[in-house]
Amino acid sequence: MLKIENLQVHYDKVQVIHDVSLEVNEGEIVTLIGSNGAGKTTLLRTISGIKRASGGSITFMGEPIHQMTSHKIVEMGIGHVPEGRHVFPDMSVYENLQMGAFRRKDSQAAIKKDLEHIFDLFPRLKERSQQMAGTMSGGEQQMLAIGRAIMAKPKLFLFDEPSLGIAPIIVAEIFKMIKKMNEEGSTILLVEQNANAALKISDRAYILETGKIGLEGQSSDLLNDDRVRKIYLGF
Amino acid sequence: MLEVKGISRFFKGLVALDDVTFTVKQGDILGIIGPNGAGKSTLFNCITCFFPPSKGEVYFEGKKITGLNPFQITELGLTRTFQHTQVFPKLSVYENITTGQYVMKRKDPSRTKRQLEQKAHEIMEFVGVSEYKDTTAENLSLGYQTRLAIGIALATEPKLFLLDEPAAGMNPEETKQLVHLLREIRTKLGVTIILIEHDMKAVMGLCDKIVVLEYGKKIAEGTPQEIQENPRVIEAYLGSEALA
Amino acid sequence: MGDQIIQSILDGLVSGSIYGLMAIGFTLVFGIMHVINLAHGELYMLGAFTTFIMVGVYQINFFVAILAAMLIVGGLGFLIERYIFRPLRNTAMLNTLLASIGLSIFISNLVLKIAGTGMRSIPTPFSDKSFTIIGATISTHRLMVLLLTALLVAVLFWVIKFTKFGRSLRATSQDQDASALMGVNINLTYGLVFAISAGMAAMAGGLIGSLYVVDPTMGLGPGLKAFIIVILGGMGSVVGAIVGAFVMGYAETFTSLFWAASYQDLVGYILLILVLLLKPNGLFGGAKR
Amino acid sequence: MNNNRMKIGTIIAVLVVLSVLPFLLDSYLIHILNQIGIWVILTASLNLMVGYTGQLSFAHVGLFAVGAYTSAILTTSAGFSFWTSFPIAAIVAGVLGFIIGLPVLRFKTHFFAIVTLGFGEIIRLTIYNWRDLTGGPNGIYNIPFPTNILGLDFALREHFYYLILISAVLVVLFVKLLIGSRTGKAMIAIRENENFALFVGINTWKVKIFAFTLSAALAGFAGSLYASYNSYISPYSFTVSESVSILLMVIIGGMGTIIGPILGTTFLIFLPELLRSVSEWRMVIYGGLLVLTIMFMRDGILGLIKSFVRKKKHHSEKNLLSTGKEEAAIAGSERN
Repeated sequence: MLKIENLQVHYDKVQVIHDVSLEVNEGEIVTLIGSNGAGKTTLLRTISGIKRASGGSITFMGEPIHQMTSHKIVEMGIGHVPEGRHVFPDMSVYENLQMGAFRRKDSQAAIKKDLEHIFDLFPRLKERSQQMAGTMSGGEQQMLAIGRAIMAKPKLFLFDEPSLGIAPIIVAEIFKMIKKMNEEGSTILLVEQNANAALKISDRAYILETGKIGLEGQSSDLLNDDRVRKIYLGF
Repeated sequence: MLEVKGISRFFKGLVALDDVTFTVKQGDILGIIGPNGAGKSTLFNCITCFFPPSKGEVYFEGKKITGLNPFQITELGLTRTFQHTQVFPKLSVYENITTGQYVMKRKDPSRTKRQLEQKAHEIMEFVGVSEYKDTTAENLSLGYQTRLAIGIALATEPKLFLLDEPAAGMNPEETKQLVHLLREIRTKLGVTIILIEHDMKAVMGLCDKIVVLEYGKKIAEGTPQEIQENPRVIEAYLGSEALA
Repeated sequence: MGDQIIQSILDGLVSGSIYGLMAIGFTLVFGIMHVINLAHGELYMLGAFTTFIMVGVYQINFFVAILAAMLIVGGLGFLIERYIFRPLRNTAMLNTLLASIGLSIFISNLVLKIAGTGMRSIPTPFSDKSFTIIGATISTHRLMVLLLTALLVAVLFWVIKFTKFGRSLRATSQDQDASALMGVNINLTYGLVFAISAGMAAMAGGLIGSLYVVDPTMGLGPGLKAFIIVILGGMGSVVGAIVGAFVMGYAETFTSLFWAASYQDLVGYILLILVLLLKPNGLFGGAKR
Repeated sequence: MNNNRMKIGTIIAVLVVLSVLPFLLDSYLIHILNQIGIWVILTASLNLMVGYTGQLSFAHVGLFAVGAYTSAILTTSAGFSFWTSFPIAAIVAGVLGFIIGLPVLRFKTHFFAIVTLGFGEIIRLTIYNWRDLTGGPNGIYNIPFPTNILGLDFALREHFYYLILISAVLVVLFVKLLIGSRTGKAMIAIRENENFALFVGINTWKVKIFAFTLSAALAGFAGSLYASYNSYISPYSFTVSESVSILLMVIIGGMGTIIGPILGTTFLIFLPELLRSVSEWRMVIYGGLLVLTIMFMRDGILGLIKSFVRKKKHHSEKNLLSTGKEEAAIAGSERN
């Protein structure tokens, strides 16, 4: 479904992604783990077209997308839940969710129906539908960010560090949510620093080490692999 | 040489640093590590008086420095580099180093111009940028810019030197050379070093002591050996399995 | 004196609403694209000239002419964004500031060269009838200006608050990256915002040109004032811009009432400096950004 | 060494040529040169702020006006001679610069720009409104020429020329020496990287206020010359348009260099004179040039020349250093 080949990305003089190749097949949860500054977020931003690649290719559903603008990529069916949530702080929960459906061309009624669906998934969002998103807790914002991405009905979800800065209990809830979305047919590329949690819910994993793929394999195998710790901690 | 006593820092109700205390011995290399958003840079900014802590105090060689201005602590012998290598971009490498010597007139007025020039050349030699002496700093590669930034800081002749992620964006070979350079700064110049760094191999190989932060709190402190065996640290990095 | 005060309150209302029209456009551009457009006053002047040419020379209906001026100047704004500000995006903010100053000098002097300094006035279809409200008079003309401004601001608020496009504007001003991830076409949005801002300035120009005179240097003062008002109200805040506009309008009106008309222009700058010293984020600027 | 000697030789040659010009050129050209000389002082002072300290000031035309008015009022109403009012004008402008600088230098980038613009306008509007002192919109007439010294009669353009030439040379030399000094280095460090400047021990606040005060005094000095040379001043000579003009002179020549503003000033004053047909379009051209300079030529004329020379000279050196763009290009070409 998503195929990245020999990707190179630079910020000014600094190359942050070196020759990365990876693949996500339909129906999978693939996780990309790695320590701070390994280039995980950059990789996702490049897939979404916010950042331009300086080399290599990204293909989605058989079409090259690395030259496309981000709004085209959204239309192609990639939904990105960014690191740090990035909800629209001065808009209500309801409006944030409406923004999620920005590119959809179907009827208001259909969108309305999906909104109700999000509220079923996250009852807490329903309670707060008129509250400004910026005033909510980190965990609630994370749910909103996920709900907002679902509103676009993407074929592939990109999750960027959904556990970052969120209370452990909520993190567990969010991971359960991601798993459930996958079971209901969504394809997911999950970027995480919390390696153990991410490996537990994913099918396959890539480990990014300073901009290169250091290790890849079945998540269940990697979970007990000492090399993962080596890459993270250097010992 | 440096005592950090109960430093806290709040931003609009958020706690970026929560009661962090540690000390640094003369001649040590101390590493500060921790996951994203743990408050490492905030800690640096509080120590170097870039902004004041909301609570707590910092003592340098027994003297309280909290509340001073950065240019004053430079005179006392404490300086730093910034994340993403900051130099003076439009100046030549040599001019960058001599700008670093600005404080020398106040620190040691007896030094002649000749001696300072001599010293600037020694520093360029030491950090390995001599051959690019006349090159504009912005045209250097990232690795050399970092070396230059270190050179500028050394030109202030610090006793304590704080580095914020010097190896960011470097390839393994450059990182190795950087580690070597930092070791030399300690052994040959006798400068005490505190660094924030993500590259664990570099940190573990280089530091005498490590402080680990998570969510603004100090969760561990000890030798690299102790840190590697600390389950709390491993959990902070790899996450607990219990969550999923 | 009492009558004079009431008269001044009415006058301040008219000038405040025109300033508001200018300042909202200015603050939209800043809030969404982080561009300080000091050529905003020149777009206002161009709006006045376009209206003047259509009404005075081609005898087109006044309202149609204003609408056409908004479209023409709006289109020009779109092009300016595309060919001057877009290439400068992601460079230092001072670059866009300087470019806009250059543009302002360029446009005003170009018009000055072509049209000369003669004072022109836009003929309007309004009768000379005036209304008297508790001792103060307001002409039909001024009343129309007031109503038209209120109408436009109301429409704009409605668009921003309730339409999908308005939602995308607010989203882009709050978080550009996240908006891109929702599929908002950032380049197009920027162009449209600039066009709207230019169109509003053009309408303000057409209305003021019909009240007073049209001349090539008329934009300089209001352009700078729009900036000052936006700083007063808090950069990027639409409500702040409206409040700032009335603060400015009344400060000026009362200065000329109690002191002298020639000191009127000083007031804005003194207000600016006071506000910046006492409340650097402006009256309505939160701690955001 | 050889290079240095050539430089000094060129400067001496230029100075010799400049000092014999009154014998060679007609009175009108001398008048233009005189204007250039006065503006060179003003742009040198602005360059100190914009080019070297990196703070975009729009207050300089206002401070220039303060110098001009101080000198004009002292010589007309108070009966001072030019030679006493000349330094007083610089001091008054400097003190005012210091007072304005205290609040203003807290601001950065665009806020600094707009607040200085505000102060510049306040100065102009005060002059415009304070009729008793400044004559309001009518300005001040019959400002006396400097009294004769050394056998020079300053009523003659050709003689005034030497006063302006010497002043301009001294001011430029002063700026050059300042920039070479420790304080000058601190100013440049602030422009390059204000945060890091703090950590090499620079009291950035003190240096900035010093630079602003000094640069204000130089602007006042230029104003004093301007008033005396033109013998008439009015608020219309000190508008925002003038602020933009001097800024353009600094930027188009190449800010942060000694020669740049001199080149820029000469170029922009000569341009409309050389092409008579365009002289009426002066401000249109200035405005357009400012936009084009910002978009395509941020280092000014000097930067253009330098990059041209560098391309020819340092062909081999460039390969040693990898810049970001090249790395990106390499990374890209490996794939395609």
